[in-house]
Amino acid sequence: MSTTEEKEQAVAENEQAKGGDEQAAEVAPVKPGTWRFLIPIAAFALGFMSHFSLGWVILPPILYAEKQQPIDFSHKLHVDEVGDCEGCHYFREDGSFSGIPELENCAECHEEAMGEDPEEAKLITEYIEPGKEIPWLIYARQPQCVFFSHAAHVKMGEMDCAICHGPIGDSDHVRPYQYNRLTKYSRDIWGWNIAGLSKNGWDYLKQADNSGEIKIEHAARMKMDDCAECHMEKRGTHDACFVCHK
Amino acid sequence: MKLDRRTFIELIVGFSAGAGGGFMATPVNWKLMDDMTIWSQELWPRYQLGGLKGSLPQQGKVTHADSVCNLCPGGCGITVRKVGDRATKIEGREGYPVNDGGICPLGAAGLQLLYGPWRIPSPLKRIGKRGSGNFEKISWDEAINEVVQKLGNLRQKGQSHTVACILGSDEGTVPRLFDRFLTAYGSPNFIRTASAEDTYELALGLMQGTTGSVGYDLERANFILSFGSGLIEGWGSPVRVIQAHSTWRSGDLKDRATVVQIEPRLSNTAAKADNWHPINPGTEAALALGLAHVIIKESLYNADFIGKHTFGFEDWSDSSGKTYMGFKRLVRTEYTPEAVAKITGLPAKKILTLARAFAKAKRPLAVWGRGKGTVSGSLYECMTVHALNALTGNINKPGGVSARPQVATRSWPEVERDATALSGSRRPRIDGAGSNRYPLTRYLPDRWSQVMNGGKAGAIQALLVHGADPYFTTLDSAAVAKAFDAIPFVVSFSTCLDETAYHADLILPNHHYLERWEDLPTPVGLQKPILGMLRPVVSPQFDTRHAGDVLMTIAKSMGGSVASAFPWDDYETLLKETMGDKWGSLEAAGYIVNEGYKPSAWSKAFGTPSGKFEFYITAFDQAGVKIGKDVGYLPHYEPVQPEGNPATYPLILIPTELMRLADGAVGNPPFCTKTLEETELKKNDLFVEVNPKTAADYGLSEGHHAMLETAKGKAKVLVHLFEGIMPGVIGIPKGLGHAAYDDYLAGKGVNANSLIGVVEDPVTGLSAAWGVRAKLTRV
Amino acid sequence: MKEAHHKADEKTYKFGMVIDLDKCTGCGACMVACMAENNLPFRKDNSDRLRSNLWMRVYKISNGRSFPDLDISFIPRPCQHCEGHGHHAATPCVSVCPATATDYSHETGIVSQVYTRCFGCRYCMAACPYHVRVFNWWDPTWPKGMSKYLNPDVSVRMRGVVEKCSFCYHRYQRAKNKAYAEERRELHEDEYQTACTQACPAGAITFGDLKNPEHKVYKLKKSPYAFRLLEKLGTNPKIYYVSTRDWVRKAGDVYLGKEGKDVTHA
Amino acid sequence: MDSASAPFDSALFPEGVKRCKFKWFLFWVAVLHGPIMVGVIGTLMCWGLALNVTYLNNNYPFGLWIAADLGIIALGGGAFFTGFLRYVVNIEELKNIVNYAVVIGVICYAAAQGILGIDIGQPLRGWFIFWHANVHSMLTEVAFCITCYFMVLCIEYLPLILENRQINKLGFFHGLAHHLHGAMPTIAAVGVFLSFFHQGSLGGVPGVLYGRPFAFREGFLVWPWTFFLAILSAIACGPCFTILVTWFTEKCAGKQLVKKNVIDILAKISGRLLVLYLILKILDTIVWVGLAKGVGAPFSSFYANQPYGYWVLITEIGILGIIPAMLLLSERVRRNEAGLIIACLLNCAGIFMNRWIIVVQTCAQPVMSFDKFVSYHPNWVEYATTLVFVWVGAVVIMLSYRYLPIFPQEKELNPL
Repeated sequence: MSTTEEKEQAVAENEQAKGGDEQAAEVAPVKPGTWRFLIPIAAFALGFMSHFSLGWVILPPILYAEKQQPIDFSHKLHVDEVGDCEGCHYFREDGSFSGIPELENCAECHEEAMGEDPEEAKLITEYIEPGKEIPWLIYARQPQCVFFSHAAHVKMGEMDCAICHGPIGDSDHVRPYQYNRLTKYSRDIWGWNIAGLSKNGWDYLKQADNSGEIKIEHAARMKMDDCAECHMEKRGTHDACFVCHK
Repeated sequence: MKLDRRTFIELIVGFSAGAGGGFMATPVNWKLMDDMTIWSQELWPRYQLGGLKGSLPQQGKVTHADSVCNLCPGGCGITVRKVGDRATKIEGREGYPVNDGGICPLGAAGLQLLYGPWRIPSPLKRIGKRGSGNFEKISWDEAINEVVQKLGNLRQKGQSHTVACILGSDEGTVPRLFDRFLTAYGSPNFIRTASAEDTYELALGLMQGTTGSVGYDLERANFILSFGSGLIEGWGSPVRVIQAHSTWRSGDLKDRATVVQIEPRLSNTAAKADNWHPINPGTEAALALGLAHVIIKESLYNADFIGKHTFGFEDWSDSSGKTYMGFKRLVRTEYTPEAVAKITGLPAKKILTLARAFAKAKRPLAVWGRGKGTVSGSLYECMTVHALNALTGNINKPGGVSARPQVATRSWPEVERDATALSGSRRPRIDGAGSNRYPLTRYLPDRWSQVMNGGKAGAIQALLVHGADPYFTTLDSAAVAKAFDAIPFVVSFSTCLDETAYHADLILPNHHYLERWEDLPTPVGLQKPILGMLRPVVSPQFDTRHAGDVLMTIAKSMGGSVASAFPWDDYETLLKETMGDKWGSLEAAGYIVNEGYKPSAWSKAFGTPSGKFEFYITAFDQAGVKIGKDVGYLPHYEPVQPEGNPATYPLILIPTELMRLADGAVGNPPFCTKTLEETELKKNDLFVEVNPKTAADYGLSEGHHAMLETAKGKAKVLVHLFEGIMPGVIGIPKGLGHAAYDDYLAGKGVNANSLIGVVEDPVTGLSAAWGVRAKLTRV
Repeated sequence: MKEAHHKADEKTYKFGMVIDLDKCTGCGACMVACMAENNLPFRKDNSDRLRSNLWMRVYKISNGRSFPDLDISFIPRPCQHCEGHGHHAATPCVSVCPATATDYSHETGIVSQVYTRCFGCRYCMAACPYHVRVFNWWDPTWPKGMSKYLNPDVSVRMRGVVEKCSFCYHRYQRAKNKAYAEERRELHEDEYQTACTQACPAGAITFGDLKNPEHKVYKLKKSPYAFRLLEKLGTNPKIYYVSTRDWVRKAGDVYLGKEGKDVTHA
Repeated sequence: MDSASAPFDSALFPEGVKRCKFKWFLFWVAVLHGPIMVGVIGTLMCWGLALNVTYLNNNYPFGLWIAADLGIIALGGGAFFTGFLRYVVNIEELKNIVNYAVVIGVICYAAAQGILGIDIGQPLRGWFIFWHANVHSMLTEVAFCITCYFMVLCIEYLPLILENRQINKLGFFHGLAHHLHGAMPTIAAVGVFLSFFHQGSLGGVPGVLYGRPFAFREGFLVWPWTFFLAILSAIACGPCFTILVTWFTEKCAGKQLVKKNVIDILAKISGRLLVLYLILKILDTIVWVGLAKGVGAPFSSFYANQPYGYWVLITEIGILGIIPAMLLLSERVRRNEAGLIIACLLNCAGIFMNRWIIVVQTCAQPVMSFDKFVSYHPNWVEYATTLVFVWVGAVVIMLSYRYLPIFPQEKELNPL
């Protein structure tokens, strides 16, 4: 018998002795048994497993909601047609980056239908004809406190677009846009790994597209730490706040 | 197994520990913490920003559009920074001939007026009692029909002359359209709101025989003597004058210009001046003459100019042999420094020093126009100051003063008037301008309401107001309100719900100044002719229409000769036609400036009967002005008595004008109100400035509430003790006391105009009031 | 606190201002331009300066004399972007921020403020003797439609955080963006100017690199009439003022209470 | 214990002591909930409507809350210092009051953190102080040490809870309590270390503000002199606060709970430390006058604006410093209940005044010559939210006193 058990027994006996005590009646004598120690362990295990799976499996999908892009756009097709990325994603004269093209760009070619694709028909009837901008959902949109210079990264840093955006130019379809229900930001910012882990900073998400084919589509994370990590690596400094913040 | 207490506790503790441990071993907890933080960052933008699409100010393509600002008569060039289709910032336009990159607080806050909740979203028709602010939205067709019908009826009844227009300007295509409309319709009652221009134009006309507004070559002057002009507080074209001020303050100390301010209060201008001479309010003319006395006595005047190009300086006799007193004799006898010292309160010694410094300066310049120049002022006072410029030969010279013409544009075809129009136009004006009593004056903006209240209540049956807020800016607010009440039909073309619009029957909202085309003639006080072009920087935000188009539609709907007076398709066509060959450069550059413009040489400059600069105004007799006494033909000091009995109202109240507080036709935007000092506005109460000595007499201390009372009204104010104001004088800021607009402006302070009445200038009929008698009691 | 925030080969600047108080007319255009540029909120009643949100504040100061000897001057006061030196090696506010929400950039000499990092303890406000830091006592709101003019280059702040003048840092970012797009690293003097500098109708504010002899500020700050606010405290601010009036220069120093009765807030 | 008249919860009482009827207990708890609710409303207003509901402003970023925080932490200093004396210096008698000192400490530290939770503008991000810590900030040091020390206090409080008659019957808890008791000297030593740092850091909070000549002090290494003064002042007044609360508890309970000699030890130590503190404080003041003059701020300027006249200095050092020090040094006064309590009261008021001065008066002093002096006084929201911890503290004390064996001498002093 261990010391603890001795004490437990002593307590139990003590309680029994005070039979007059109103509460003592509720306390049943406890007999030591070999299985006894399993009770807390089992309870612990149950608690652990249930919440462990809650955190890893159940909550993550609940945290995110999904939306479809307004038009199923094929980057691959357009890259083939246009020849390069700069036709649509270009630097403006003031050094700012155009980002997602405005309707104007699309209308340059799609004023009239070029093919039979229903998605193209949608573009023309729903957006180009009424002159309404396409409400694209931006996977890489950063919070408003962030300043990001494409010029600094692409022109000066000579970084490839795919490092952040993944080989999106090879995609045939747009993937669904997932966003955090609480923050409303794209899932791409936190990364698709719920733990926010990323291999070497830039692991790519593998996801099945509509054709069922497994494709590498997108870079994983775009949080501040990721920026800082790369800046440290490339520039040897985390930089001052007012480099990436505004 | 029985669930005893121990087991129970073990289960609970075990499970909880497991649950805690298990959950801690998942990323969700720190993920949630992070998400919650981002949520706290975005909590505000998402839920409070409302108007913006999405949660953030949207990024987009940045463009810049040049235009011109017309929020005040300054006419600065502006550059609007746009992101996508949103205007996000107004900046001064670099290289613009008026302001070269600088901007004033009002101009910089212009977008608050564009996107503000005070915009009028569509034509509105009054449904409640006038002044209750109850309007209903109506369509443009209904609105225009309403005007056409009302005006048509009046015209049919032969009452076309009872229609009046009040505008902020009489130059440029839109004011001219209104004028043309009245001409074709049959009314003489085109009224321009008050400004110092009214008087200066007359003074120039009389003394120099010129038309056109005054132009000051401030930049090149090196001794600036200001008679109460708030040079750096919104006087003239504000940015331009401030830039001139900086020129005076540049370079080596010894080479810098000298600025002397004459004013009973230490205004910002006075504070920045090299010398500030507080004098008894209203005695500026006496001081000017005192200075003239010294200059003449010590022969410091420009003998060449005086000798060859002036008339009435020396005594003279007419063909009949009658001798008339010249300016020289008047000044020598009446305005000795000692006499002037007595009137002004400025020691004779200082008058002497000042006069010598002024006359001996290389390029001295005396400027006139109190505060921002928003009141007309006394004609003789203006003439005395202008006479100082003449004494130093400072007319049409670099660093001097001149009568400046406008950039010429194509004239419009003559209006062919029908009988109604002809008879209507010939009727006397409601305000009495141009009548036998005031033959010289073109508009009497402070007088029409007095006339109506004085027994001619039906004189105006319909009033159209554009680019002005007479309900707010006219002196003696109670009289104006009463007159308004008597007008059955008031139409406002305002973009914002200003006081006049608020009291109108119908509002036909014009495009905001950043949404429309309009030409803007030379800004006030500029020495060279400039023509600026307002252009649409953003598309109209509301269901508004260009006032020019609306007016033409009204005219066309009326048919007959009224319609045929407007042969243009729309305003834009008219504008292009009017600009003629200048349109190309106007469209490209946004402005035209006559850089090479030089005022005429002295020999050719004066269109007076004598062909010279006249100290003795011969034009008075020609125009049929009844002058009465001989001295009346000369610039002299004629005290303008402030209204009120000195026994009841022992103090003198003067309005003060602040750069950060718009007091004209445009309400102060929130950004500007935010810049007001703590000693100017506190919650909804404004401060009046009182000298501590005066305050002590009335038992008042800093921050006390007091009742300010004049013959015109009373108001509860806060007291700010200010050593910079003369004892016995109280200063009240102009521009507060709006009831219209919205919560960002309405209900703050009192309107200074409600406390100050009109004192008619005997010659011009314009208001010469510079203040009013008042009393201050602690409450 | 001197962290190597910049790489050795990167061009560094020391941005600062020289404000000519002889030219400043107190018109307030700088304040409004600043508000418009930096998305400053406003309220229906802004008359309480103690809670009003101004990054640039023009102080109206007087020499405290009686009529008619009173004199007034204006002192526009943006963030002084103190560098600190010697004994006080760090910016007063930067060293005290517990969450590193504000830092001193050695690339630009600008003291930053990151609103999403700040949690509103206000220690930095207590540390700043110039009162340049303001707290968001309210949720900022814009009347309907008014938020259209908001500048996307400056983040809109939330309640409960401290903010202050950033020398329009986003304009530096913009300028650099343009330079990068043109594949150059150095900026010209006129490429990066603050909103107040640009707006000032009097041209009283000059902005530039204090250590670059080519820049206007370099020469202006050497004027015999130049001074800095609270020079003696050792904050090493980057705003220089020029005034030919003695009492104004004197007012720039620590000169407190009764001893300083000559100078008051007018 | 007479089971007929004993309160129905008497089984939970410590052994051998008498407690009031449960309904009276409940009544007082309910009464205290009145002001607690007012405080809760104030708190919700701060969180819901933002801090404009207070009288704080840009000139006074710190007000009552921070001053109270510093004061409360100093008063709570009694906990670590009594622990230090009991477990490290080994003054055996103090075991009779150290439990209560811990309870008071827990309340004070919880209060301080609670107030900070209201004071900061973005409470949801309060954890940034740990996650994104700036090691140069005194506040970071404060946050870390206070949090750690609060945990230590909780660990010290835990065995008291476990010693509840019923809980103690459970072997595991009994054993845990036992082992915790055994480890107490170590825990106390850790607590002392942490406390020295955060007490000092709180003093350093204003001391490092070199932009504020009124607050700035030179110092030793990275710590300004106020760092050390704050430690000293905290240990000089903390025990007095413990004495005060004990005395008040005794008055409420209607019986003596701690022997006089125990109290006397604390009072004597407090008095001596207060003398030491005052000597250093006066030296500091003299040095400070020169320091401020060096940057152009004459001494007189700091006391030129009412309500911060010279009286502040005289009251802080004289009336609330030298007088209680003298009183506490005198054995005759210490033996006299009224004398002792007055001395303790003055001492505690002194610490509050000192903290108000270093926090609020620092903000009040204009530094730029053209800065306008403005006065500040807290509004009801600030008072209510600050005082809520007094009421919650009272409830915690009532609960602890009723159910936990806080006072080892109670049974001996009040035999049934």
